[in-house]
Amino acid sequence: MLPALLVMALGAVLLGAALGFAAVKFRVEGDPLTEKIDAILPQTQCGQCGYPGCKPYATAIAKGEAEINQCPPGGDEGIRKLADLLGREYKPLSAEHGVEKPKALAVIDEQRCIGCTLCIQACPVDAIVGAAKQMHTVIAAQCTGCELCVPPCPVDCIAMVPIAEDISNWKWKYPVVAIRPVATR
Amino acid sequence: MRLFNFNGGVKPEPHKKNAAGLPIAVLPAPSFLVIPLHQSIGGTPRPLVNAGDFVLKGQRIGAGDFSTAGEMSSAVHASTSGQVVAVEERCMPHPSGLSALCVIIKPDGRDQWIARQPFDYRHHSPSDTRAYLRDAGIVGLGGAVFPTHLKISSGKHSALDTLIINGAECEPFITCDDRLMRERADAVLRGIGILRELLNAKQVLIGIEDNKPEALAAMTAAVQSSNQNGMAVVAVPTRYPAGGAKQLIRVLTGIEVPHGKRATDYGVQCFNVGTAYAVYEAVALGQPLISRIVTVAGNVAAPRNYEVLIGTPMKDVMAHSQPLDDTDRLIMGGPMMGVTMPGNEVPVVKATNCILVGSPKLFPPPPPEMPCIRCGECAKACPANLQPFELYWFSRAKIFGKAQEYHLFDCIECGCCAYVCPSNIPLVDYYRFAKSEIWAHEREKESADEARERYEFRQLREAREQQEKAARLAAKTAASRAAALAHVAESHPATNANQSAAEVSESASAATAPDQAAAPTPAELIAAALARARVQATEAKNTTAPTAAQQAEIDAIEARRAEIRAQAQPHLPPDD
Amino acid sequence: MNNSPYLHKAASVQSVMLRVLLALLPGIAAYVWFFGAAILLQIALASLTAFAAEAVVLKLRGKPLRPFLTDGSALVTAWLIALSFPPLAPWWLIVLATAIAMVVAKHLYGGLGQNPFNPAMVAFALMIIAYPQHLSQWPSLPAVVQMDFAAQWAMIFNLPPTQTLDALTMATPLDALRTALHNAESKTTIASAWANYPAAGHLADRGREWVAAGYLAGGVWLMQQRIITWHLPIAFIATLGLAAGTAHLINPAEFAAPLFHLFSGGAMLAAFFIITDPVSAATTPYGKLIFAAGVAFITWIIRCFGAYPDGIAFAVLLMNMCVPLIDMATQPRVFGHKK
Amino acid sequence: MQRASLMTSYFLIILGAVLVNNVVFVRILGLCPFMGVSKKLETAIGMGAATTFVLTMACGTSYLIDTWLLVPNHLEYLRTLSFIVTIAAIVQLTELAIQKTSPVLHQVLGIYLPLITTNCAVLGVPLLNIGLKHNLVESLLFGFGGAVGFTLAMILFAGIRERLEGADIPVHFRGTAIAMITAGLMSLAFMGFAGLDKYK
Repeated sequence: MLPALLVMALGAVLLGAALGFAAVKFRVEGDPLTEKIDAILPQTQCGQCGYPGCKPYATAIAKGEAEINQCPPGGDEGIRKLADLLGREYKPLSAEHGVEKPKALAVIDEQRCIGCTLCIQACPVDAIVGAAKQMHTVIAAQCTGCELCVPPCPVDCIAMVPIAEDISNWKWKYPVVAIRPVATR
Repeated sequence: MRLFNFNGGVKPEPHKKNAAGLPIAVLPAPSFLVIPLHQSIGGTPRPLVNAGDFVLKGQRIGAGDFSTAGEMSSAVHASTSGQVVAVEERCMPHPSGLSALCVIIKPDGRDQWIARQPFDYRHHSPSDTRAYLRDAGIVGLGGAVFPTHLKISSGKHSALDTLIINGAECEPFITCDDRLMRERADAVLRGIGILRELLNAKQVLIGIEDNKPEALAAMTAAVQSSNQNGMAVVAVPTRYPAGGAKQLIRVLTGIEVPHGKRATDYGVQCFNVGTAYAVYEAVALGQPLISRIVTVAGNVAAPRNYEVLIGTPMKDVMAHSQPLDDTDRLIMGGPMMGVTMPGNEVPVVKATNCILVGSPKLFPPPPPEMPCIRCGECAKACPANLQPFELYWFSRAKIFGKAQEYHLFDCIECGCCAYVCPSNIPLVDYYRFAKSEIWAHEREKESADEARERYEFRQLREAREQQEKAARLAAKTAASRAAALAHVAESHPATNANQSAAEVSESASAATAPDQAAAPTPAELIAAALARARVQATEAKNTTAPTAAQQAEIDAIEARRAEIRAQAQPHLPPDD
Repeated sequence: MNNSPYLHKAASVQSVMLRVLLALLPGIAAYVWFFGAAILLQIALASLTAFAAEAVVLKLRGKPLRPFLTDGSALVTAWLIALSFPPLAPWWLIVLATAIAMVVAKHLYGGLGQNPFNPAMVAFALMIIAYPQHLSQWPSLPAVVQMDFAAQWAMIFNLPPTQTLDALTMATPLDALRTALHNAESKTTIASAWANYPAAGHLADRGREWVAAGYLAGGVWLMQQRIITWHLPIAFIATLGLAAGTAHLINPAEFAAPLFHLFSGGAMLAAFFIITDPVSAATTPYGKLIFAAGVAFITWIIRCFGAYPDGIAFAVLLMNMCVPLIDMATQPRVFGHKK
Repeated sequence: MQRASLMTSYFLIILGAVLVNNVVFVRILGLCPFMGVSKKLETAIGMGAATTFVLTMACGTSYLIDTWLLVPNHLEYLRTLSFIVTIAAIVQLTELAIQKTSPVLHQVLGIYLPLITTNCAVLGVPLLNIGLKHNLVESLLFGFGGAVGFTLAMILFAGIRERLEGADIPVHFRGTAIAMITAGLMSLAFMGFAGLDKYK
């Protein structure tokens, strides 16, 4: 019995020493993974994931604190990409964080706007211009469609308008597979 | 001369005889012209006219915002004189069937030109020449409508080895370049001469497929009579897509221009014969691009080439060729790369080289799509030497990253793969789908990157504002303390002159004393500052000749000051 | 409404498959000539099973029956299975093999065009491991010649008067040589073993060498028809010939001649019909050369050193596994790109 | 002549471990990482490399522990236990090193990296070594060969799986089901190598 204990103890000491040395030698600083996750997130900064922005959510995913299915704007595809990057199992978008919607832009009804600047303060990407008591306008090209400006507006003059299809953003459709049986009606 | 080869290619039935046999007919102006503002690659020009305006033939009606991003864009012009009826959205000759902004002109029948003046490019700087071509609306007329002024940008600093003029016209049914070369070879050649001078090209090769002997003969004769050195007409083997710019460059020079690279970087540049003709008209005659030659062929009784004003609705053009009864569609371009039009009201644009009238008999719907059996016929036919079945495999499954790894974007959508596919797979449709999805992703990525930047900037700004606010607060606290100190000094005035001021500051200090840390009001700050100034003045007076009593008093004051300072010290911010 | 191109060459999967079947006919004719009509029965059994299995799976998957049953791909698989099995094998063996090929190897992967493994070879490999005794019993030529079709029929369906197969069969030349060489006590050489072999022909097994010649003729016609490219068959034949030839030159006592290898077993069938299955083979020009050379070399290794009489099925499956990597590594240079 | 036959036997050990008795396809060991980390070629190669390192090291150290520590002290009954401890330590070392050098690979390998510890191939091959009475060199070669066989299996499998991602597989067979079937067919193909290492 004694030799067995001795052998195991010896092994434990030696291996422990080796591991301790390695832990010091290979210490990892920073987390390059967060960047990679952040690059996949849609940067709407909408906070629907429960974090105050895309970067904090990315950090939470990297730490393993957050699920990958909490980002409605990123949608199904975003989840798949995250699953791919992290080697995690794909799971459908979590309903409590919202639903995937077609991308929309905030549009301010300029007749009703009272110039309160509340939406300007709410916009995470500074896409609304205007000054106090002056009418505000959304810079369409910079609006991420996060909807954060909608609730603060005291006169409800901000509407989310889905982006219309025009020739510059028109997409070729998936070819219809003629091989499937035609559905009987 | 040694010709080079490109991989693959196909030899579909040419169907060119009938239309090529008749001379070009010039069509009169229709009852309405619909001129889209966006007719070239690049940004959309903004309209320069309003409804109700009268315009002359050749008058500029749309121009890009050239000061900024509009450099890519090209101008559009009124094709005839008349009244602008409306500037509104109209259905575009585009597979989407979507609308875009068009200028609708009701011709007045007078066909009155603007003042036309030849452009002496020899006495203008290259940038002026480019601006002239841009304003004349010259774009590539082979179908890609790439603005011509952007292709001559290398200009005079570096000489070009080879200027290639594309008269190959490899697509079935299309004969507009063939007729142009046969009938207007001299004008085309003068256009080529202008392009050659602008580009400073050492040699010019005019590539024409060998199934157009008349065009070859006409161009050869024109070249001989022009006495230009280093210019040759070359018959290239008839094989689709020999008329693709990259393929023609490869056939004539052996140079392969990769996707996304400029041909000039490889010492070559390629223009269509129609473009050369348009350059001639613009430079030598002062006429902007307002018409082009269009082949009407396919399911029509009398296929023919017409010179058509830009903006003429397609139905007016095809009516001259008498479409047959079973016509079911209109195709802009040829049968290999053309696009089905959303209707026959759409106008002829600068890209319209052919109006192909289709019928179920002429272009029968392909048999049902079968799965790909990886037979490799498509790879044998692909002129870009791609593996189309791999691109299909990944595009179909929406694995776009892999499709890009297999060089999806080197695909020129020539249609050879789908033409030979024994499984009748609409391969090109899958590539178009994958490409537009990838582009959409890239747009999203770009806007996401921009949003990230702006979000980070905002956070930085908020942090800075907070810091500044804290700093301001600290400064104010310090100021109020200074004021408090000042008033302590003043509470023991040295002279009577300070009495009233001291009283003022005393009352002020009474107000501030209970809460020293609180920010003082502006009025208090001003009062304190005044008091400080007075104290300084008195101190200055005192120091010149202080009496013993005064000195004692000053010492006492200094001592009390020191005491107060000592008391106040712990409360002061460290940077004070 | 479809999009461009609006023109299509008249070509179809069906015509490709039918021409492959046509090209098999010379070999089948030689087969019938030497070994009787039993093979036709096996081909019929395999074809029927293939159609039935395909129809059932298509039905289950909710796919249309007509285009897939008429495309001819099931027939090609069925014929290849029948031709690679012993002609007097019991009926259930061929039925089971064909059903497995169609259902497991083909349709579980999504059907036509999607299977990474050659279905016929999956069936063969599975059967030779599960029923080695049935797949190693090839009828000897002298015995078969004496049998009429009724006897062959009875044999396949195991009807009375039941004959024991052992009486009719003998080892194939590949087997005979291996057994002789592995028998450590008798100091046999290839030459002496071959001299004792009762059905020795000009190059290989009498009769079967002519079947192989028939396959060769059909294969050459396929190449002329541009159904298959030269890469696969030529690389296969060259590699097998080279490997066997080199070994034969070094040690003729233990290694058989290259022509013997090429005309024995399923070599010719493999060269023109099995490894040329485009779905499971490599597709790039260089990839095809590597693929075919790999199959040939592994075949030769297994024939000379392994435990199975013929290594073609295993070699094909092993190289099928490598196809994605081969294709990835041998992508041709894209227009305008540097390699 | 002595040397030549030694080389032959070494060659046959490696050949046997890589092909004939492939760890995954013939011995059916290490299926957890084989199924789990073979979705992408890149991670399969990473996993293969990590396992190769660990397995070779494990074979060497376990041989030394067995010959110098366990057998002299008649502690053979501690074999499995001590081997597992050793392997666990080697895996930890590898993990730390990978985390430092390739964080993405580390993240992608995820749980499978520490799971090399419980990869039965990593324990199985050292135990087989003892059973086959290999000496140190043979143990190392056998371990290396087994690991190369594992890596080979991983890479081939990943290649096929990447392609299968685009296939129109029946819904019920997508994912692990078809992967298992594929693994079975690959195993079938590897049976063709039977007998190669017995050839004299």
